[in-house]
Amino acid sequence: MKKLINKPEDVVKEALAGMQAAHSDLISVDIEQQIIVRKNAPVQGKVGIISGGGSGHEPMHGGFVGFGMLDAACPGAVFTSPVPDQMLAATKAVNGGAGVLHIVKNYTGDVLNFEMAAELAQADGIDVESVVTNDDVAVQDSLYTAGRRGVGVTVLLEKIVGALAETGAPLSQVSAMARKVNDHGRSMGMALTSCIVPAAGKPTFDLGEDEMEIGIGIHGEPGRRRVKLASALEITEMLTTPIVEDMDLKAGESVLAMVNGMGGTPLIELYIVFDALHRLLHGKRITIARSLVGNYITSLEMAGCSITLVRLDDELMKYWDAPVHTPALRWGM
Amino acid sequence: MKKLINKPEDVVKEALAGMQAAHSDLISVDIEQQIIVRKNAPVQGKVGIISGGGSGHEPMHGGFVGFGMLDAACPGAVFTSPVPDQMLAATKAVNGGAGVLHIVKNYTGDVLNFEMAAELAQADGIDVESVVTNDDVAVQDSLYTAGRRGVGVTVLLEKIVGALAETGAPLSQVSAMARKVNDHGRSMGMALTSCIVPAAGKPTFDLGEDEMEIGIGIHGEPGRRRVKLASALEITEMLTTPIVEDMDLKAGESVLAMVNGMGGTPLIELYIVFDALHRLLHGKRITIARSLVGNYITSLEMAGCSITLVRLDDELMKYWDAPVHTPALRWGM
Amino acid sequence: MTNEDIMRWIECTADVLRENRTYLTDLDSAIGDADHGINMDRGFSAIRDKFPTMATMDIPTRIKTVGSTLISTVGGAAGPLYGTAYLRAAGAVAGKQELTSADVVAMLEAFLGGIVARGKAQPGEKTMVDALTPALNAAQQALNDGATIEQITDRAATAAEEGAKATIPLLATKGRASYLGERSIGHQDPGATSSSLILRCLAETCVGK
Amino acid sequence: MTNEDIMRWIECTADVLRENRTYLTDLDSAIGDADHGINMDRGFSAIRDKFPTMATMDIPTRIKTVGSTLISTVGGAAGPLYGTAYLRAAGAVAGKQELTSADVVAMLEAFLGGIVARGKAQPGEKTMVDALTPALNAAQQALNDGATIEQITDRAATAAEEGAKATIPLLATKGRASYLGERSIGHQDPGATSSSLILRCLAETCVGK
Ligand SMILES: Nc1ncnc2c1ncn2[C@@H]1O[C@H](COP(=O)(O)OP(=O)(O)O)[C@@H](O)[C@H]1O
Ligand SMILES: Nc1ncnc2c1ncn2[C@@H]1O[C@H](COP(=O)(O)OP(=O)(O)O)[C@@H](O)[C@H]1O
Ligand SMILES: [Mg+2]
Ligand SMILES: [Mg+2]
Ligand SMILES: [Mg+2]
Ligand SMILES: [Mg+2]
Repeated sequence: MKKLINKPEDVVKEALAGMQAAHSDLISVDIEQQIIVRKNAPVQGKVGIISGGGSGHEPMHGGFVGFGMLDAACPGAVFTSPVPDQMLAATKAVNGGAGVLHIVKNYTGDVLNFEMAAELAQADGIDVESVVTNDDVAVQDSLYTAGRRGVGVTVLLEKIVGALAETGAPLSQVSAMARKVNDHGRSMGMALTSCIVPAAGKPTFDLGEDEMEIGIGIHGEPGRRRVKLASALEITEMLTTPIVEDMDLKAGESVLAMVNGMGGTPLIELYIVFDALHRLLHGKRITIARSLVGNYITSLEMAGCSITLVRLDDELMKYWDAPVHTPALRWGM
Repeated sequence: MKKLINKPEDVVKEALAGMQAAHSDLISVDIEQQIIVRKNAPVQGKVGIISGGGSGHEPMHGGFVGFGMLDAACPGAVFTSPVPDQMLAATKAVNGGAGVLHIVKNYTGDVLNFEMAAELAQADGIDVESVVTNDDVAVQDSLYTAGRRGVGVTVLLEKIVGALAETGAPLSQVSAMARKVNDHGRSMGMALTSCIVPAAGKPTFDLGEDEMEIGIGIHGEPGRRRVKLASALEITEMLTTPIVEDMDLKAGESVLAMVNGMGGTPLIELYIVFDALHRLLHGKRITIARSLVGNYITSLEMAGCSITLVRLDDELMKYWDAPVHTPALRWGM
Repeated sequence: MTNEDIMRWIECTADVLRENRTYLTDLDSAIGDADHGINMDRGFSAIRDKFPTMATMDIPTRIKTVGSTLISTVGGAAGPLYGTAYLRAAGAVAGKQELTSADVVAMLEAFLGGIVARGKAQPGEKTMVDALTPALNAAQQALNDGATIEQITDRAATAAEEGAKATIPLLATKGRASYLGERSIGHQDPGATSSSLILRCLAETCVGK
Repeated sequence: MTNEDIMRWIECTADVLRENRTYLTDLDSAIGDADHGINMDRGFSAIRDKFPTMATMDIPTRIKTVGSTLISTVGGAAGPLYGTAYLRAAGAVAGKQELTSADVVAMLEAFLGGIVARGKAQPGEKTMVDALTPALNAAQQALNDGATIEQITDRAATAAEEGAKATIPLLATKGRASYLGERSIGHQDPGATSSSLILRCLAETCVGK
């Protein structure tokens, strides 16, 4: 296992200490409890927004704590959802009297732990609403299964909803906006390589030199199918077509597009995929009105990428463009 | 070779097309000539600043074109310095009457090509000064050799010098500032893995599962020595000690610190290195007053990191903090 | 079962999950995210740290401590599921100083009930439920047949082990493995496996009773 | 050498550098950045594209076109170095319709002179200069000895090949290989090798002259 780490069991805490040291102007990190809180929390009268999930997806979520996005993030062990204690402490820390929104990615562990935390917080008299993201079109949605995973849309949703919360909008409106963004967005990902969970010490799966996995999530898990390596154009097509079809995107519509790296893929390749995506959507007369290209929701050192599209209207565009100031996303201030 | 690319020979041009599509608000890309120019260039009365080098180091340099940083960047083939034609065209495109600064990383190819370009531009009546960065302490400096390589300091220098140029400072002052930043900064890097030049199709070097290279540059070349894999703390120490000694950093001083990923290393590991660096410098009573943690000057998909320190004074801090708006660095606007 | 037996069951579970840390993680690599063994070991290591303070606790408090510690330290799907299971198990033996055979079966029923209440999985979805459901059935059958507590827990553990094995051909529809669709077939479920290990510890604690 | 010979030399060089693209890149992998073969092939491919327009050029213009195309398309260290070499070589044969033995040696001298003027390398620094310096010496010696143009260019090429081989034990102090310090020892310099290939083409063009 080749990693810039000390002991596997110290990975999360030391990375948190590094975040604290690098971004002490923006965040306060409780390294013991594993909670990253916005510096000036709680903001009185503002809905508090928290999210959380396993570590290994950096910059998500800790990198999105700050003005115009999250009020707190709860990182769990690598690829393991955090525990209710963290979420409860974070909820209390960011409650400015206007209630707290939990943004939960749809994985059994995340959902169950956030569910317990929300129950505990409500028992403490805090108004909590939860929104579960489930944008991964690689997974068939069904009432009888765990349903679709929450992936890339989570990042874009946290930005948009965070901007709305800064306006002082009430919890019901903030959570409605979160559901809207989730409904408006879809994602799909692929892997060129596996990744190594530090405590496991070996790759989660083996992949031949000429193979790739299509339809992966963000936990180093194998995808829906293993296929022969293909060109960036073909891969972009494999990821984008199911998204466009599921969203029923029509000529003339505008989207916010994210080409996201899984952690081990260099930016030069992500721009090649963005070029392919741009050409493909251009051919369908779909406009990329806003975009993000980079590593935003990762799977440790996995090589690969995911594509996320969110159908834009004026309202979403306005909150997307609003100022944000976090370790990983910053504009307008 | 597992990469998100189409044909190896199209890598640079397609990545440029992707950059153009993603950042058309900030930059204009001449894909044929391979030049990335700031949208509103030339800015009348402002010193134009251009840089360039091989591709494969993204976001450097193209990602640093915009307000408060570069006016143009010339990307060459992967790991190959650009040609004088590109640099000359870029120089002409950004000359707003106040002359043009060439920021050149100290590699024979970069130096020779920029030298030819500067001669051609001067022959055309454009005032050109060149500053060569050479901050890599892994390489012994000497009058009789190619000298030290230009690496991480280049990024920080482009930001600081770009901010000064926005104030309308004359060319002599802008180039003096570039020399000052170069004198104030040092870097060193290491690799956990090699990388694959797309046109070569195989790793530049082979490295055992328990080995690493110390003292690498940014072109996938082997380093000064090959040693057994070590912990993040030990690695940080191996990179930082030579820098601190070469700079003769003393207790009580302040630095701008960059922990830079080589392209394939995830952010969680870079924060662990930053934590180690922070603890190490804290022990020497050296303050990290400003910092950057992320992928800024990369070597394709190489796993590894580099550390750069720049001794800060009020002047450098002021220009570091000044607003910048480029694809890869943005704050204050 | 005495209060000491309960403590030995918990100690055995902590040891066995540590021994099977890699095995459970490998199972989770195939159809999950390679952390189930790490998660369970983290939780039971935290419980091990509490052994000194647990020394003076009664049966329900001991079991409740296991549950709340799992909830606070495991995370993932397994944390809330097993945490709720132990909490409900503790509730089922409230006030008891010693457990009869019927108490142990009632505890098992509550344990499974907690997992179903949290996770909403049916038998056949390739989860812990597929080990615990046949285990509870076997235990209830054995109790009705007048078997000893040793026999009851042994049959429950054996049924759990068979149930875990029987998850191999199943298509997962709950948990992370469900994302794999058809590719989840052919692999044993890690959670069902850890459930069978927990029950085997219970049986070993009851040997000779 | 006639104007047609010069064209055949250039064509041969383009072919040979393409054939040795991987070999030169492999040499550059060991002590550089794995691009020398790719760079040279990119440059001479651009020259190949100009063959139709070069058909009507005279000797100096043809050689000058090679130089300026290399400068415009190769980049890296090799682009300006070889570009300047060819430009100076063209200057050395200005006005000539055909090259005598002495002209060819003068051209070689200017070629090397261009590389030294640009790169400031001394012999023994593990660069192109270590192939071209012995080549020039051998050519001058052969010219003084009254050898044929075939012999002159053959001896120059042989000396260049030996010079390239002799870079193996050298410690690099110029170019990218110098960053490796002691580790540069034991590897053949890619630029010296491409220089020897260019001179072998020259010799092959002069076979029978
Ligand atoms: N809804 C559910 N009901 C019962 N058990 C479940 C459910 N979802 C998942 N599981 C169990 O949890 C196990 C995985 O636990 P673990 O790997 O620790 O959590 P995670 O999936 O969050 O990484 C699965 O093997 C399965 O047995
Ligand atoms: N100062 C110099 N003088 C002469 N030749 C040099 C000098 N520096 C480098 N070279 C030659 O250039 C070759 C490398 O060329 P190439 O790989 O194309 O460029 P780069 O080093 O920029 O990648 C070296 O093998 C060496 O022979
Ligand atoms: Mg997990
Ligand atoms: Mg090069
Ligand atoms: Mg798991
Ligand atoms: Mg090279």
